[in-house]
Amino acid sequence: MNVSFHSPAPRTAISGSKAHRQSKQHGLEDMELDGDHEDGANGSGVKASTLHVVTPGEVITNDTAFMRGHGTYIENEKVVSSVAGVVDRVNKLISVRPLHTRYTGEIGDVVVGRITEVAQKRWKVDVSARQDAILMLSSINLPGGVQRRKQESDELQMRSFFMEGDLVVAEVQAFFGDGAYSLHTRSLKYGKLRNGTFISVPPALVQRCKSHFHSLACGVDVILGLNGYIWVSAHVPQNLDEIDTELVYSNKNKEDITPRDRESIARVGNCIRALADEFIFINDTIISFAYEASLQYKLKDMNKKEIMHAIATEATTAVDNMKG
Amino acid sequence: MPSLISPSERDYILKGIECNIRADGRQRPDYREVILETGVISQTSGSARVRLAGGTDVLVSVKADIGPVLVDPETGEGADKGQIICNVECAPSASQQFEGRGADELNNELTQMMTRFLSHNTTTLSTPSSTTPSSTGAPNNNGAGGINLSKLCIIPGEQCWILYVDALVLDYGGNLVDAVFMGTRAAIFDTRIPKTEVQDLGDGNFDFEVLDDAEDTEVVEGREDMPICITLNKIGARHIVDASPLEELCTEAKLVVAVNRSGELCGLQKGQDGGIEPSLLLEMIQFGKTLGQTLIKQLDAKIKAEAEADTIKRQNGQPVVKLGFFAQ
Amino acid sequence: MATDRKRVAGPESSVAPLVEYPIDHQPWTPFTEKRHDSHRQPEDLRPIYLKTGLISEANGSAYIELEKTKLTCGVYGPRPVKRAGQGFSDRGTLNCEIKFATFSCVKRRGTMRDAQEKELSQILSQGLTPAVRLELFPKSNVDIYITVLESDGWGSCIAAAFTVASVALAHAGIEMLDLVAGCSASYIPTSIPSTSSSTTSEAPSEGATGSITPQIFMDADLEEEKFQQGSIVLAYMPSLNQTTHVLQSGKAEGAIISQSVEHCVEACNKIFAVMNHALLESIDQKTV
Amino acid sequence: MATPAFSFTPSTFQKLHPAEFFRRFTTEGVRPDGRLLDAFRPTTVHHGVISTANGSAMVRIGGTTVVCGVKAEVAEPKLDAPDQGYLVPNVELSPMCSSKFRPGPPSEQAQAVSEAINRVLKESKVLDLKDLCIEEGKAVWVLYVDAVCVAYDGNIFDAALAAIMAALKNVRIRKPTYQEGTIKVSGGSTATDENSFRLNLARAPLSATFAIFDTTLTILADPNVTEETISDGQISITLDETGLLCGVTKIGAASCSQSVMKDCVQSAKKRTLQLRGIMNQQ
Amino acid sequence: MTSVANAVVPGQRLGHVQEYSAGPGTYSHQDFLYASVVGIKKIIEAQGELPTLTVQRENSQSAMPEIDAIVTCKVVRVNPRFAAVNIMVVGETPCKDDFQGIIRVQDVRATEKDKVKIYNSFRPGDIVRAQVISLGDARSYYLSTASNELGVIFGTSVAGGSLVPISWQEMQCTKTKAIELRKCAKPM
Repeated sequence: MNVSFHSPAPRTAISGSKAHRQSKQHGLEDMELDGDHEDGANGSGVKASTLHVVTPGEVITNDTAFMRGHGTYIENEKVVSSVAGVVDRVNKLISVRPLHTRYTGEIGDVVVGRITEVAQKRWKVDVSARQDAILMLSSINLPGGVQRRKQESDELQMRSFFMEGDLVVAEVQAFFGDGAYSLHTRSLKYGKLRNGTFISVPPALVQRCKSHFHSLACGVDVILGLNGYIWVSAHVPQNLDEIDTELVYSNKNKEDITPRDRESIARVGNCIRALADEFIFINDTIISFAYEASLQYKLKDMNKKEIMHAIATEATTAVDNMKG
Repeated sequence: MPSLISPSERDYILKGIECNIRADGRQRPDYREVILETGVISQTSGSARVRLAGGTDVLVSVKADIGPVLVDPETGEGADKGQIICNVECAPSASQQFEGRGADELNNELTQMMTRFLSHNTTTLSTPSSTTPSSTGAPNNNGAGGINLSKLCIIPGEQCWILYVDALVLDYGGNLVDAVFMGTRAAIFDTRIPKTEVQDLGDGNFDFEVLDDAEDTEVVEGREDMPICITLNKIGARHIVDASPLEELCTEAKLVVAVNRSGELCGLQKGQDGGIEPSLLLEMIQFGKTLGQTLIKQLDAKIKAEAEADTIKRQNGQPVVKLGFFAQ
Repeated sequence: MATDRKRVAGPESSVAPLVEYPIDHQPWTPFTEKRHDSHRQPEDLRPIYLKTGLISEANGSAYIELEKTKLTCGVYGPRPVKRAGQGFSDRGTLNCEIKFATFSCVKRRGTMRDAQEKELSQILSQGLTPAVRLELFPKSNVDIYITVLESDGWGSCIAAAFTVASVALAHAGIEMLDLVAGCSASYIPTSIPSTSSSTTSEAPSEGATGSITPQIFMDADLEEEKFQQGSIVLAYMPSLNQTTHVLQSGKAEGAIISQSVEHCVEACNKIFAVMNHALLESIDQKTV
Repeated sequence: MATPAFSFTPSTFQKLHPAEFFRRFTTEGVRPDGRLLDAFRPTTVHHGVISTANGSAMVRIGGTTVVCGVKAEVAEPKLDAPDQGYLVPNVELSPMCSSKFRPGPPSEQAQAVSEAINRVLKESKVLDLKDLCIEEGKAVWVLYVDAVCVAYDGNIFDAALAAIMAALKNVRIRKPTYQEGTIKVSGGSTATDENSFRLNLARAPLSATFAIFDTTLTILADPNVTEETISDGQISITLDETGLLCGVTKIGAASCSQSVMKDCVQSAKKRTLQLRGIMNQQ
Repeated sequence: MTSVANAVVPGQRLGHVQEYSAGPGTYSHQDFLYASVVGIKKIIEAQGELPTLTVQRENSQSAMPEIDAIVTCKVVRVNPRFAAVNIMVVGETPCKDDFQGIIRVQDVRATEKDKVKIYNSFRPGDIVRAQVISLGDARSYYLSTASNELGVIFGTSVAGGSLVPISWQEMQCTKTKAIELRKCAKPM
């Protein structure tokens, strides 16, 4: 048995980690609002190298030269925040990135989702967005033939493809009129998820990258859904030419997941949790570093707060060093 | 609290438990880290907040109030006893499933379980008449709940202390029962009841006064003998403790084992919709008992350490600052 | 209930009168006589009378009687799920509701379902679900309704509820893996402790139960339960050798519990024979 | 009526065309269950079946079973009737006894039956409520008379009323003592005429129920549940032991001519007499 | 009296999986076959295969629609996309509680599906024989009448008379001789 009791502790920030907390488009160092206009912002001057955190109703700037973006509104010619979050600026456009928010998608995003409902010719998928996304029967690859026509019998056996509870990786294809996302799995890299475990992190921590499918050196595959849903699984060699289309919808895990694989998967999973706990952006590089850092600890100790903190710290330092 | 799980996730969890590597790297008998703080709500007689790393967050408060004793008309039982009234409530914000009336069944299950395990009255379940008649001098002094209810009586037949134990589930991350009972134990340990002074007015009439002195308080007697609960989740042929929400979805049957520090079993309850072979059941009971005793020791050590730290601070004139809800 | 406008209303509140016992009144105690009904041995159950098919409108029904304890059960279904908003399910659901008749206990019970009845209903469905092949009833409901007409002993009442419900399920022709038999046992000390045990001991080894090992009374009645330190209810599938529910309250040593689990399992096998007989009898009635 | 080319089993036909199925029987003068139109179903009465109740009885009319238990409790009397106790009859039609009833508050039918029985008991002055007085203005007995329908197969009114009357007859209450606001009763030894009292019932109303079919002008005694569902209405005639009318209750939209009514009363006289005989056996 | 020797109850062990295969009313668990209903045990011998063990139920379970089952139902509502029905009889067993089903416009008949109009196929009150094709959604089973012997078997005309089929898509009122459109079942 393994149990430990702790007192709550105040949150400690990871030193030197600011590079990882930035939005990817631009560093917050660029954040320079003209000094003349800072008076309005409750006297707290915006310093170049600090995060500018605002609360709803707080005036960001009263310079009329700025344009309002997401998370802001204009009142008395001042740009005011409408959410609690961090100020972002692109040229003259000011927006506020909320600290906690549901996933807001863009076309082309890779997401991981869970089927919540099977409806007429469509599935509803939980993607941590404001409403369930839709996966149309016509947006999946049907088994037996690469681009077979949808048949009536398919409509009657939709559960043999995806059932309530199934996890899928898919791509955002379009938006519906009501703002719901339409997904598709018409690629062999998308489809049902197997051989692993599911982790959920705040969506904001997953950045848009060239690829969201990673095979780590430790023999673990990671799919980083942009909606904050992450799938960590045993490595399956993919040969896109020779995939049996029948197997795409199988529920069976592969037989040869070794205890070593499981340990690695658990370790990677815990690393992701440790990083998310510290609000650090998650990508394959930092996961690999965190994994390296975690190897000095026993797997079952990785649930401990201090060890998680240590792993996250070490991983960020490693990334900084690499960049530096 | 997810309500759905895919067949492959289920299979992965099941096989992982089989080879003693759970999805988050723990072994079968491993608990998550428990974060505990007592005295977090100043308006109560005692309180505690328990969190299991990764989700579950329970706030337990104990409020001592004065009320009339509850007497059974048939046996006359209860005239010299105080009462414990338990309530467990899952905040709707803890999970989407708890919205509206979604938590009603769970609230009721946990409330009834807590009442049954903590109450002195070993057969609260049955008609109120079935307590041990005190006149016969039957041997159970402190019942399974441990707490000495007779000490809570102020004037026999009239007034007594009623301890309202309220557990509020703020966040759901699996293994609610264990967290609720750990929190309850910590909150009862934190509880101080004012002393009372009873005056005999003659003619069988009594009056009493509650002493207003903050220093002149009593602890709840018998608190050491309160049970805590270990929930064992049977998944496949094995069982684990402190299940995560996804593991709970794979659970065929769970067994809640209530145990006190001397290793006596104070309650058992099966949950979920599966069965257990009798031999495995006995093994699980034994396992829960051993585990529970260890858990109580460590929990008590932690509660004691915190209480001592607070006392030292008070003696040194330092303010006792609780992190409360600003903590991580 | 003052607000209950759908029933004939009585006074706003009423209480049971206080009972005053004459001085020479000698209630039964476990120290004087073996059992409350003196012809039983501690391991004996009360005779069980079990009959199927009393409710013509139900798909299946059964009635059980253990001397004074009397329960009836009606099973409806599989029938379509009535509640809206419930999603598709490829398994059926088992819904169980138990109600104590107002006159079933020493103290009058309320007409509305109380918290205890709600919990019991949940316990019963947890204990019966493992026996029912719900995978054969997609998107349907099987409803089990139990009415307790008279309860003489809490544990035995829950145990009887398991037994009667599973017989009613089988009578309804619902596909099951096994029957579920329920059995209860109480831990009752049979001698008065020599020393007063009113002081709470600080040493954990000397628990409040002291050194007296209680005796296990199977299927205790209400009078006996008044003396119990604890009790256990076990629901068990005899053919598959699976416990489908266990509910213990009160304090006991591990050894007592393992012993009573064994006793209960043994008793459940006996009850199974009675259940078996009652169900086969229903075949005879039809074919005669 | 149904296209002859399609053949059905009797049970299927009954399900699809219940009224037509039934009509084919009644035109022959019998009912699907084999009874003649004016026949009542076999009836049994058992007294004192529940030991936790002050009085109890079980009545079975065909497939309908009702268990009635009476519990006596103590309450304050009403201000305008300081020397009168309470008699609170209720009929419980639980979801157990038929799929007609759903869990939750009492169904419309349960309310109607409870109210009708309450009216019969009250207005025929079955029990002098003054008999239930313990201490004037201070304490009176409340008799909770709960009739639980265990199995429902039509004609709940007759069964419930008979069960309630039998249970009331069976009631024994310990003699109370009043002392400084508390009521005490003696416990221990078995109830005898020394330490307890019985109810003094002035009348014993019993009823007979008939189903009315408007279109065919058929009257059926003691309808079962299928007959109830397809009938246009039902009429219940309540008579006391001397044959005096205590009440007539009609539900449903059926009309009932004078002669039909007369026939019903005649039939009810015979039936209640027979029922009384069954009740007094033992 | 039947030979009670062959009467079994759920959970009763019937035989070894190597000797028999599991038929209706039985299930296999580990190495054995068990009864899952109350009834009479029967062994059906088969050539070249293991004999099948079945238990013929004594207490028939309440009828439930299954895929491919023929059901008799009553139309309760129609709209251009489907006809909503209450399934009253499954096979030859009446249901105690009616199940809900729908006949979608594309499932009314096998050919010329795009010409089908629900209004010209079913009217509320019609008794229809249909086949279950899918468990459907949370609420309704999906039914089909796309076969000769499936469709309306009994209906009432606008005038209140009963309808007799005169062709596979027309029915005539016995009172007024008016012709109404229906998807008729071919009488068997």
